[in-house]
Amino acid sequence: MCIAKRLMRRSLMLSCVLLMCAYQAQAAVTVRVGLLKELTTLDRNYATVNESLVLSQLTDDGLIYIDPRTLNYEPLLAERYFFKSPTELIVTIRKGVRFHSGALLTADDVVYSLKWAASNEGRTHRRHMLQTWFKSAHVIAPYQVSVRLKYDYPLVLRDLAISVPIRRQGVYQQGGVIDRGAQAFMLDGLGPYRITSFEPGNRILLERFTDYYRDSRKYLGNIDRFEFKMFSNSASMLLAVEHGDVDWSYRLPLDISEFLRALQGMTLVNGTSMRITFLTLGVTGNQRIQEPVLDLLARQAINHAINREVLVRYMLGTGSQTIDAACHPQQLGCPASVKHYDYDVEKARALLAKSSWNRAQELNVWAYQNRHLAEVIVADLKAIGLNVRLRYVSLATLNQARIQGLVQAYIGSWGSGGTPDAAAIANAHWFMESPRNLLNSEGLSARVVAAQSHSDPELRTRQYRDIFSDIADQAYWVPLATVPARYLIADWLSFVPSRDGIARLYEMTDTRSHVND
Amino acid sequence: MIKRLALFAAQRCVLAVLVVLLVSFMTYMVVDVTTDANEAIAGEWVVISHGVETSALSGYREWLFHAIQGSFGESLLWNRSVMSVIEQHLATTLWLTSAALVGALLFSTMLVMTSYLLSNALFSRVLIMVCMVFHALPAFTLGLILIWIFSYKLDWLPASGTLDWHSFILPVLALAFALTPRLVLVMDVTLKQVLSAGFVLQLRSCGVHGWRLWVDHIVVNLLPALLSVVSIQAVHLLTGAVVTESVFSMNGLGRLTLESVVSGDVNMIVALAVLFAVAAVSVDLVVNLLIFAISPHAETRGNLLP
Amino acid sequence: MNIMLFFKHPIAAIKSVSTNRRRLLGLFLLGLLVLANACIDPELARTLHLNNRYVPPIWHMDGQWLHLLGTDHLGRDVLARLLAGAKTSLIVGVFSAMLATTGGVFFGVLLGYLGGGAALMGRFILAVHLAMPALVIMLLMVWFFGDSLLWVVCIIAFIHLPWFLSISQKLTPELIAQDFLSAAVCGRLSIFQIFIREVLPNLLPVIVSLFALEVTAAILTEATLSYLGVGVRGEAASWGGMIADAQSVIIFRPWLTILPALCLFLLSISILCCVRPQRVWKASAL
Amino acid sequence: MITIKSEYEAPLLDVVGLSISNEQGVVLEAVSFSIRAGGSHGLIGNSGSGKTLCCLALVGCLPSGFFISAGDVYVKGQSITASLRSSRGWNSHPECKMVIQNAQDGFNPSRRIGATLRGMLRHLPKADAIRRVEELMPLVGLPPTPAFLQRYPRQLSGGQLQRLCIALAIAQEPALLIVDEPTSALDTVNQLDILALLSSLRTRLGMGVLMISHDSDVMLCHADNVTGLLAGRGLQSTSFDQLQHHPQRDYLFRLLTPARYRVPPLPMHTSRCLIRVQDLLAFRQTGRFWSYKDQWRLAIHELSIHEGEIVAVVGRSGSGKTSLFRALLGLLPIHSGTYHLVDQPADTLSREDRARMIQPVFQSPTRSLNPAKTIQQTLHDALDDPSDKTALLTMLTDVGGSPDWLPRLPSELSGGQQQRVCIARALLAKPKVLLLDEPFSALDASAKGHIIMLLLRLREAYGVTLVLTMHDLLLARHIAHRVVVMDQGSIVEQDNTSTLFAEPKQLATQSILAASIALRGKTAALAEQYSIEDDT
Repeated sequence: MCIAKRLMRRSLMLSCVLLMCAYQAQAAVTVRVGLLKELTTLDRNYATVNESLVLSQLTDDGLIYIDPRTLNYEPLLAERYFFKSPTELIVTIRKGVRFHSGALLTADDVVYSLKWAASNEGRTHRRHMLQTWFKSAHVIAPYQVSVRLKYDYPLVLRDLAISVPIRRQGVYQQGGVIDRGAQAFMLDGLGPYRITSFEPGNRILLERFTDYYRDSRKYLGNIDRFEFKMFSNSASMLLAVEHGDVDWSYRLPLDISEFLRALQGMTLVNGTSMRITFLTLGVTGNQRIQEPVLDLLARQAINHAINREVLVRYMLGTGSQTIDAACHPQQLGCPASVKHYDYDVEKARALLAKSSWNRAQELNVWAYQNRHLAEVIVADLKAIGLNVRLRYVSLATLNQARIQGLVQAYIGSWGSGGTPDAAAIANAHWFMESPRNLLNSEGLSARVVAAQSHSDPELRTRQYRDIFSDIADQAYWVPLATVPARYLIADWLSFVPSRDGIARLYEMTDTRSHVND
Repeated sequence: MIKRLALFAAQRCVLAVLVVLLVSFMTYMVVDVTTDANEAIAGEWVVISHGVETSALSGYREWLFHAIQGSFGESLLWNRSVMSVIEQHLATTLWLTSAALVGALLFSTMLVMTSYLLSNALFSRVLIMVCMVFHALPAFTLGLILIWIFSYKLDWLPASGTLDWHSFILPVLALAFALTPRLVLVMDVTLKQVLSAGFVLQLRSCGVHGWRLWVDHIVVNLLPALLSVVSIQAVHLLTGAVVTESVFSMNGLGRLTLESVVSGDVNMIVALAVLFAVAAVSVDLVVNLLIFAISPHAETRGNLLP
Repeated sequence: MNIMLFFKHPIAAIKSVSTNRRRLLGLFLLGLLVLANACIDPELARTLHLNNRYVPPIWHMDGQWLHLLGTDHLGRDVLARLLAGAKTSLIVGVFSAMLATTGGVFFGVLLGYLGGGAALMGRFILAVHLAMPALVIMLLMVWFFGDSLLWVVCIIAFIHLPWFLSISQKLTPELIAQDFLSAAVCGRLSIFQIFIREVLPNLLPVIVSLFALEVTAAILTEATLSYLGVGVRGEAASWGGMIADAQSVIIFRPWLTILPALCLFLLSISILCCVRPQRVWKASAL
Repeated sequence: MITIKSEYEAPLLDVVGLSISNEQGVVLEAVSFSIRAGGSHGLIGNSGSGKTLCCLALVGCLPSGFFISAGDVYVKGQSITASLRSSRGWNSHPECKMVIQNAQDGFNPSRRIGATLRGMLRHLPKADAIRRVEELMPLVGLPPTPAFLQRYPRQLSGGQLQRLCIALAIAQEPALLIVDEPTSALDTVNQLDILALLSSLRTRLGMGVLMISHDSDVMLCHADNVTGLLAGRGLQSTSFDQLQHHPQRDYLFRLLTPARYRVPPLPMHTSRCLIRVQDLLAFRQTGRFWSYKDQWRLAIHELSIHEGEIVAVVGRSGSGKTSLFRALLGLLPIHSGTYHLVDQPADTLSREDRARMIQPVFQSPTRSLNPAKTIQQTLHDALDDPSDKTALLTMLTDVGGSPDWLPRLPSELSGGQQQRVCIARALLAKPKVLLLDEPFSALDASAKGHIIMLLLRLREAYGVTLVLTMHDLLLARHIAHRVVVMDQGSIVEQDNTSTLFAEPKQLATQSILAASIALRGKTAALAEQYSIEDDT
């Protein structure tokens, strides 16, 4: 008898072990993400490209969480937060949260991360913006931090959510020597996924962080591993997609997406984002060569010359809509009705004739991405008789040209980092200090600063309304359309796109049946 | 003999250093004029920091001071020392270029020898015509066509990445094809010249022939011209790698150069330019020493350095 | 065909040109190109029809007769753009080759004639040119100073000039050592006349054959430049630009990449046919 | 059984009716001759008559496209025609070896001469090979020291290279040695040494020697009997003493005997002194860019040339003749000393005046005509006043050319015709002094005669002073009024012809004279014997 019992027990043990590894084998779901941009560092402090934002959603947790559907601010690492006064924020840190390296999160880590992100020696990429509002931060209780601001800055929660990844104390200053690249290759974050390997220019492997704190606001799907693959040109990525090596990809040009729809096993999902494309018209002219300036009539003529419907239908695709104000409709303070310029070539030609812009003068239109869109716009401008030349260059060269005042007009696009607030676009483009400011008008800059120096929503909306309507009346900008976020997803994956265009990959779930039961 | 060789090598080293200095100076000037260093990388919400406007010349002097001590400054894009980034990407490019060079050499030697052994005029004329035409076919067209045939239609080879050695086959083929025409042309001319030389007829009339004649006499005279063309091709190879790596999206030095030029990462561009210059000059130095050792009187000095 | 003969007896020279079959083929192709360019109006290459994009060429089932070779990503007719691209490539190739040839030969002969220190200087210039990262310099300069046709031609000429410099510098001392130059020096001709009458006719055959190789190399460089996103792009279509645009859809529309590559191939063949291959073969080894 | 000891021992090499042809047709036909062991034979014919093709055929190294179409070749009685026809470009027959035409580039430039020589003795063990090479060197009169064997071919002189090629050929002890134009590029003293070497090979090693040359003097000294080649047809071979009874006698005579020339009388009145040179020092800058070593090329104490004179400058190769030639023309920078050209200091002259006073004719006619220009253009450029068209035609006919040469390129003319065009070009500038650098070295006997007569006639017609450099003293005795002997860059002796030949004072003159007499003496004797006047 006992032999039989022993046999029974041993066979039971064996079966459950088998079940376990079976489960293990099946459960290990890997999602391969295809990126067109080469990520040079894992550290969110030193990367601005959108792809690094997507990666940091997986690996880093901020103090605040932005709900992808409602875009409201909710506590994440912070258990509770409240504004003791307009310029002081008290945050209580959640207990028992572990770093990927196993260390426990403390208030000192939060203070260190805030100080480092805003410090000059850190040279992080968002230090200028943080320095405008961050005064100081210090620990006031074992798990409580007080953050003091220079003035009642309305977007403090957004910055804490996106721009300040939390690092262990002193991680950048090993033994007194400042090493900004400490976290570049092996990241010690707090997010739901841990980095296992990083081959620059090739791929990044991520794995689910087992003891991620339970009561996190982030709704987690059932993906175990992520493999980020980086491609230098779209041809090689498409080959990989067609070959079945990529399950999720985004920011694909429109014409390729239509082809991809024909591929079996892949679906094309459209989502909104905060990005808009526009044509900025410089009024300062080129100080060095004293070229003539586009006057009001010429700018209005250009507004009438561009056929926005065609751009939306063919170049930007479904989910894109034409806009009149120089901001994204979802952003707080973006006025619904501003001066509308309809597409009318005859009116544009008449206006141009009346304006002081002489025909022979060559207008350099600069662009640094989406060459096809730029070519269509230039074609439209040529149609009304403007002598236009397209200068398609790299961003670095465009910046240099802008600083030297050579840029009269450039085609750009702005995603505001997913901020649902008009301040992000206004501050970057019309604030006197900003390198992107082609208008150099003191009045406008003062009104922009005033609009973002307090957090009363009604007043800010009124202020932004007359800023944007003023820009529309003076036709400083030619706002074109919103840019939808376009995702290419394998059929067995379910992914709901967020409203602000930042992809939350951790929400993805594998819908293949055998895994769920 | 050794003393003359040493003198020759010393003279060439001095010139090599001079060349590298001049190249680094020119690159620094061009880069400083055309790309804005500090703001380029910062990207979206940056407010301009009015640092003191340093003149290009003082910038170069300061850069040189650091470079001599071996630190090429910090890359803005990678936030790490330039050298460590280069080391990471070095292996791929070394593998790609050396394999392509060896492949091109073997392939062109084989072609030239078959045209010599077949010794029929039509084959050699067709070979010359084909080489002259392929001399102008750009490497990236070749690369794209290879991708379309081998990795899309036939699905034999991966089209990108450097995960395993399979993905090296197509890029090496593309680069080798870009080099072969020039090598074949030069080898063919040199071979015909050496074979029509007087001493070959003399030796043949005295009964020396076949393998013995080639090994002892003909190869020794072929090498100087061949080596000097290889030194020039090696330089073209480095620039060719930029195009091939961007077509096959391999993370080598070429793609790193392109990325840093696009993103305006000043320190990285200048460091890479200096690295390419040092590589080109050292390849030529080695080639010249070899030529000098083989036949001290050879007029076909490596025409890179005087 | 003796170049000097051409100046002296043009009719005889033309007759000798036309008898050579291979050269006829080359001139025929180039003539075809120029003719086609003349009869297709340049506007066709620039008008955008965003509604019918990526129309496949005629041999596909849903090809359109209006667009023989189909349309590209912005709906522009591919055949018109290939011809416009041919014009651009030829202009860039020929002019930059001419610039590089004249500059290189002039300085090369000067340095070769001066001998000694000047030769050393010439070789040093060549060393710096070969060690310089030509691609990086080209990219940065074209971006910043604008990609007008003239500027691209100058930059490509600048990159290819040292090759000619080194060749003519290697040839000149050999020519000077010949006795007929010493005889000419003892004659009554001035130094400049000697250069024109004695040195140049001997250099010309080599230079002409190198010129053909150089035109194809210049077209190649311009294609590489526009492939990397610089160079002559936009409305003045160039083949490198077309290949770069079509690269992203190579899987679905392979002909958009293969057609320009084929044109590059045919253009270099037609240019090389106009020159005697034996001389090009001998000159290429210099 | 009676065994007849055959008196008649099979000849070393017996060629019967050999003929060579290529695609176009027969290039050389019906050549037959035979050489006994230890004997020597000559093949003579003017340039381009297929001499080289014939000997290449004998060793099986015919250039591609040529093949043996008829005839047989027997070596020691066995026929080797089959192996010659099937040879793939290299000599498979150990018995006969060959030395190619210009021995200067007969050695692998990138290899030491010892190594190349040892390369020929692969079948011997290494020690024996080295010993064999050391034995070989004294045979050809070269030092057998290891230091010499370590040298590269470019570090040797023309004569030494010629000897080395001979050593290379006899390394495997062949029975027959074929030598192609051994003496054409050497001066008289070296030529004599080579001929002595060949005869020593015949006597000491019992080797048969087949010599090919266009130079009749060398042939007379060397060969027992000779075979003529007339425009691709082999004549019947004969020995020198039965030359009388040979069917094509006069053609052979014209090949073998130089014409006799009458020296025009020296103008009595002491004419004007055209060129006066006093203690002239000239050098050629050599050495690398940084090590500036100058080499003395020329140290002339005193030289003066008068109008209407014919001056012969004689000296061994490397004795500075050509440097003097270039110094007088102004091509060689003059360090110090005075040089007056028609009573004016040469360096102050402008190029036009200098052109009207002195004009050169260089040594090799092919190199001194611009290959890319037609004769018409070359002559037109040399015209004194470009307007005068008729002068060009008259000059061309004067030098024996024809107007239909004008549209042709230099490459389409023969050596002699090119020489005439060079002379015409020089004279078109109406110079007072005509400098000729070794005008006769490249020509065969008959062409040499024509050019000499032409020069003398032109001197009469245009009243121009001739200065000729040559290395054959006997010829100088015939045509020159004054002879200048040079050695090691300076003038050793200068005197008018009769006194100099009466009692040559300097050692250098004596050695050159002795060599010339030894070499040329036989031909002169033959000429007297048959007293053939040259009719031009």
